[in-house]
Amino acid sequence: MSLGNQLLQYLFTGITIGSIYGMVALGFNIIYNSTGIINLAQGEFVMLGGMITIFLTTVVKLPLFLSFFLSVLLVTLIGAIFERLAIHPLKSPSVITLIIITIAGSILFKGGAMFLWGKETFTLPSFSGEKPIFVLGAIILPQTLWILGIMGGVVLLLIFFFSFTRAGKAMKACAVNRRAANLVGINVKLMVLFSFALSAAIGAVAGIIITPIALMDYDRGTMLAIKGFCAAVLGGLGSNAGAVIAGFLIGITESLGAGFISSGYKDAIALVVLLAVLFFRPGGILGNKEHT
Amino acid sequence: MRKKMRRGRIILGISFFLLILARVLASQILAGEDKPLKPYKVGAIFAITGAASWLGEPERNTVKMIEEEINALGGINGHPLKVIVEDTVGDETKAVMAVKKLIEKDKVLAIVGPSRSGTTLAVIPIVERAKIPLISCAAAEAIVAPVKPWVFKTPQKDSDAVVKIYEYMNKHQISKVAIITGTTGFGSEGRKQLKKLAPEFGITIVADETYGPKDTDMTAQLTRIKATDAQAVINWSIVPAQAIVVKNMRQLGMTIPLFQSHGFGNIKYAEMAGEAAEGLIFPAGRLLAVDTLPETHPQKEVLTRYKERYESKYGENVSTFGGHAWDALQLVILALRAVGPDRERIRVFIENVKGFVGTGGIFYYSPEDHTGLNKEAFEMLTVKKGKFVVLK
Amino acid sequence: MLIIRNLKSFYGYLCALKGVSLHIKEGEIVTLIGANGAGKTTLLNSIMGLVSIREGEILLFKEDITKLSPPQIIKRGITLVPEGRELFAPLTVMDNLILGAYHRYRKNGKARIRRDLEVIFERFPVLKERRKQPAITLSGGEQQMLAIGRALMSRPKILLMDEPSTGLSPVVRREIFHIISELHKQGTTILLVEQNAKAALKIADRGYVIETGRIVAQGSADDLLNNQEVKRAYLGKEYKKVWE
Amino acid sequence: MGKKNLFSLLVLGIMVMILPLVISNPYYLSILIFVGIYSLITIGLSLLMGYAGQISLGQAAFFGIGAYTSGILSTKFSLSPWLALIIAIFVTGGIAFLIGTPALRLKGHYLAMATLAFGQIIFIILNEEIAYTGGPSGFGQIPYFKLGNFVFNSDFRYYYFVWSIVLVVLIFSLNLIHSRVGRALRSIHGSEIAANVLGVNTAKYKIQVFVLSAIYASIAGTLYAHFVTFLSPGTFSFSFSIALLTMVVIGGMDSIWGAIMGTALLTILLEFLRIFHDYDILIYGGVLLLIMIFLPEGVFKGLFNLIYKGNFPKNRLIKKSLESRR
Amino acid sequence: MSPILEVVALRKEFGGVRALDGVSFKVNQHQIKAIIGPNGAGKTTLFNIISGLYFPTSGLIKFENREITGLKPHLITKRGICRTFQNIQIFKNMTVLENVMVGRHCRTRCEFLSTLMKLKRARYEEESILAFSQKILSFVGLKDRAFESVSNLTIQEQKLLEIARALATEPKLLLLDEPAAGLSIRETECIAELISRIRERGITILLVEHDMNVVMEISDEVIVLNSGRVLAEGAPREIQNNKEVIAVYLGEG
Repeated sequence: MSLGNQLLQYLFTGITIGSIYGMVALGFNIIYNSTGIINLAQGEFVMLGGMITIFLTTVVKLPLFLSFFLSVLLVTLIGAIFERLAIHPLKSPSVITLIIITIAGSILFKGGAMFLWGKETFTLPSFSGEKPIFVLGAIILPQTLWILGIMGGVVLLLIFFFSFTRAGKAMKACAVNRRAANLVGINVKLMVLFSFALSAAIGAVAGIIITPIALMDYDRGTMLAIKGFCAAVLGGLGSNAGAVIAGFLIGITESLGAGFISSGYKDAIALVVLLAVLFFRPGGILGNKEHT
Repeated sequence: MRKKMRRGRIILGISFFLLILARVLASQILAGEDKPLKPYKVGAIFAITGAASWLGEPERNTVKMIEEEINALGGINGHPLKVIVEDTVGDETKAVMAVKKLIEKDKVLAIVGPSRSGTTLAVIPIVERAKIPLISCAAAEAIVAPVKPWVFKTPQKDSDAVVKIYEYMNKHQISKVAIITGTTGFGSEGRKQLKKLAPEFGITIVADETYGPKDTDMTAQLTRIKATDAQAVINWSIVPAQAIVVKNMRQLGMTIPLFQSHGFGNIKYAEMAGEAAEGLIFPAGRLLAVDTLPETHPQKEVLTRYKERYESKYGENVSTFGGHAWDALQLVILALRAVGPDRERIRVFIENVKGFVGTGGIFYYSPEDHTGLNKEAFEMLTVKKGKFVVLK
Repeated sequence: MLIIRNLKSFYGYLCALKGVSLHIKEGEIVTLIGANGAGKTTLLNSIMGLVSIREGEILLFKEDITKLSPPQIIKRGITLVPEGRELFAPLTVMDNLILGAYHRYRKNGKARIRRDLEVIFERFPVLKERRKQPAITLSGGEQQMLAIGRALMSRPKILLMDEPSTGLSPVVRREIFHIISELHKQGTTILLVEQNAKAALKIADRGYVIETGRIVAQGSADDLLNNQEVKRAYLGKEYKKVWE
Repeated sequence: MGKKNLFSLLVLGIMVMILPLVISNPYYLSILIFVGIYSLITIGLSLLMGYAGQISLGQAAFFGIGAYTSGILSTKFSLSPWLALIIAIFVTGGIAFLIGTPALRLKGHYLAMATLAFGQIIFIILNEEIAYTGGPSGFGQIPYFKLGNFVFNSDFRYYYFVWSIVLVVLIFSLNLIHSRVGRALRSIHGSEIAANVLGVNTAKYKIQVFVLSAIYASIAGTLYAHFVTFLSPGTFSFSFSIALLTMVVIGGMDSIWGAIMGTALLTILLEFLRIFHDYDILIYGGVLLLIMIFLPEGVFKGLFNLIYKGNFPKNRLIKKSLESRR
Repeated sequence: MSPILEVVALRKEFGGVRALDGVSFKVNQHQIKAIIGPNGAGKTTLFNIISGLYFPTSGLIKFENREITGLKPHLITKRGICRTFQNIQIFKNMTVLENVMVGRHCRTRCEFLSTLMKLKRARYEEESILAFSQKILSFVGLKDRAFESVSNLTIQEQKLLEIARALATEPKLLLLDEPAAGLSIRETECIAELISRIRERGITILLVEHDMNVVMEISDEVIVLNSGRVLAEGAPREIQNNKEVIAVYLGEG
């Protein structure tokens, strides 16, 4: 295998991993924008998406297509319920309180998932076969294409939602200026609910599409949340474009790090990059400084 | 020569069995319809929840099953068996607390477990000080090397698994291998043994990669291996993520043979890896391929019994890990039957067990060897049509 | 149409209303003047439901709206042009205006809103010119126009304005006041809060003077213009010298 | 320090003295030892979060650095644990200074992320540097603390050893709070800008308290290492950082006493939950969630307020007593 | 009289928006100087730059003939400048007395180690801080509220506390940002009286205020700022009669 081929392979691998991080980061952003909350239970939405789909396809024996939508719907509902029960009753909570609450939520989700489906690791069949596609001597899995495609779709949908629909604009308005949003008659609390539902849905989608390549178990959320959080911060909290770009960046750094430096330290390399960016450009790559 | 040994073992095993049978019967008769005697308390600590829960779950299930069965049969010499199970969450601190609880609060006679090597090493100083027999279900050699008086283990030795693989490689003229290991206790212990024993077998390790237990893609590491002239890959890990390695390797179009460790001993892993798992080779206890084992094999009966009972009770496949717990608890029960509730005598009894037929192999303990198994406990298995079969 | 009785409310710890009563009749333009920190903004925020009210009541067309949330109050026809304009800065002018009509979509449909949009653009041609620009790129005066436009998009029965002339140059300021009186002429009921007392009283029908959370004077605009109490409360003892 | 604090100290001191005589079971004692060890970390965290208003999601890393440094030095280089303790303090303090200097310029979620990332990096290093740390399987045979011929090898002895250190640290920390430096820290929490214009070098104090909290964690780490005598990276993971954070928050962030009580509550609760086996994770998550929703100021202060809310026309008095208790 | 503070051609831009556009003025020793101007004229920005919270885009600030431009806020305080805030910034997590004691920070020295172990030095210093702070509290008239939580204070008391806290730093120049905002007439008079008393102690005062009453009554000189420029400067009486000022500040109608 030539160096060029290897490099290309690392790049593809990085993009595959990165797109997962990017999706998780998008979920973080949506909630952050409308509430200023970092929802550390975001990883659990991803896990739930994967686990519910597995449950629907293998136990209930629904077709994949149907279970996909059904589980996204269910997770969306869970996200909304979580907001109603845990976030809604709070009055002017501090950042630390919010961090702990979402962590408590994630422990609960994790516990529930463990309870319902046990501790084993599951997988889903790839959406369209497992036969790799060769590009210039490197391989891409069909599932990677699915991930990229669906992520692209989600990003496009988000762009459409936020710039062309009334609800999307209202949500964006909440993000920009909550007071003013209140003043034009937008029900900010309802928008918070929507944002939780929406980011749960995105998390669920991410969880479903990565399961065929990354497997899924009840305990997988935390690590995904950390990586997604990394991407969100690196991209500048609140910036969706930043989240996707930072996701790819982390993914590619990891895969190049694993390829050329040390597979044991690959996560550390990504984290060091993150620290460097935080220290020298505190708002993230695309964020602005005011956020800090 | 080998045949002779086997025959010897069979005889030993059978005689042992008869001995137990006799004792059971005797105790039954002796116990009669008297009031129930004080229960024998045995502690069990497994990683029932947490990241290593796939180990602890079958182990817990197994000991609970044995407890039920024994008590249904009237207990040990008339004493009911009480197994007190504690969860370590795979965490050292929790394991220490759990062991202390078992020793100081529950006053158990012996402890089975923990599931993980790390937690076992953490609790060794405590059991050594408290003088409680501990039969670990974790694999690392450091647990019994150097030998500690009170500590035993039931899983086969890592080094034996490595030897099995290397012998196979020697036979098939493979001399350059790439190793890829998980960054858990099991993985890093395996890595140590792989590197240590390679020169003895004239094998060079041309690539040495690792991956985390929660990694989602190992293509990068495998790409690096692909760029070398390795003739085979050894994947040494116990976490589910090893199934991804199997898949990724095939996806990358790598055709060189893949060897797995005995940590692959769960049919679910093979299912997760799907078609990619076909043809991979790994050393394992015979539990996994019990169906393809000849009827004459001394372990056949024990294995079939355990497998059938477990699978009918819990509706899931047996794994070797549950088997380790089976062996450990059966050893304790054996000792209790023989010597009664005395910790020191239990220890001495286990230390001198010879020819105990367990799921992991036939155990021969001695004051110098607290593992009780050698490489013969392993069989080389392969995956055929999604099933584990003995490699011919 | 709007009656406020004995309103008491607390806003953080800085400003408080200590029992404010006032009323506004239909078609009127009423101004509320007072020094910085007298409680003007708190009063407006209390009407809008942004501040929790301890005591007293607010009646709109005899309906008690004291306990309603801001969106509900807006639905009933009160809109605020907030101090500092509070635009959705990165959103376009068009989006800002459309969001102004947020609560009317379900009731009135897109066509009505489009028509209203045309009306706004007619009144503020400059906004039509810049409808695709982000709000933040507008000049101060244009931003104020946008803020007023956005408020008008909700078709308010009463328009509350909080210091619309703040931070603007004299020329633009005059223009804004002109717009306000134009709006009034077309029949909009307005409650105007201003620091710029003279200018506010000039276009108002009636006025209230508020000082440290209490109404200290009220009357017709002309009366207030000549009222010593106003001058004292608002601009200090030496005010007279400056005034003349 | 105030009478209330002196009184509380006295009560705690007597309780610490007497408890082992009442419950001599080594199992319960070892739970209390862990409460003591964790209290050291949470006291530091409470200084950092409750008093100076900075967050750290990487405190387990300092705990780990302390544990590993002294563990490795005393095992592989046969240093006396006492010397190892001192060296570990300096190593941890140095690392905290290096990471804190740039990190504490960040605020809120960004600071949280930076400390989290730091913690993960340390975790990875502990896993990877097998030659020293033993990698994921860890290493054991760490010697006990010794004082002449007196070896701290029983739970009973170690209990007194740990808790006397906790009491000393507690007294130090109470001294600190009610001093010029303590006020400076609290002023940063109250309003960083105002603190700054009142002449408080906020950057310096943030770093100092960060280093101090790291040193407390390091001492705790050393105590852990020479008690359990075995170390592996799993103990020092992200989830432990979170557990520490939770202890502090549950006890009530803005009080050192709260930190100790939260630590005791959570450590004992988790042990108690053993009975529930598989359900414990659900109960734990649920309890945490409920506490944060209904008693965000911490269990003790929150319950206090809940009970007296409304019943006391002048709850000023209570506020005052709470105020002076800090 | 020599100027204690000298501001030369100060400019500050925020992303292209000019908040201050070449502001120059001097403050003489023992003076009370007031800065007035409509909202958004740049008064608070000016304060923020003098107290070191913002960096100026260009320009120079001299205090007692030494340049202090760009110094860190806590060093500026140490030199002898302290300020209050328009939107009260008291430390809500402390008692009244403790708030003032924070003010003593820059005049005391004990650091981590000595306070941790409560050395003799620290104890001695703590006593001196306590004594000084109580003196200041009685100076502003908050003595009997010393041990209360600040959330029990009225707005006026909170403002007094902020001034007391600033006084505890022993400033030579005190910057007051709208000390009378939100106060009643009686309370305002009380504050004005306090400001005069502070001046009597030899402290120079620079004041931003909307209440003309206060401004005209107590200040020696007035600067009018408008859109980041000095519009006029002079004695109160001159300013009151300045046509431009009347137009800009009170509304040209």
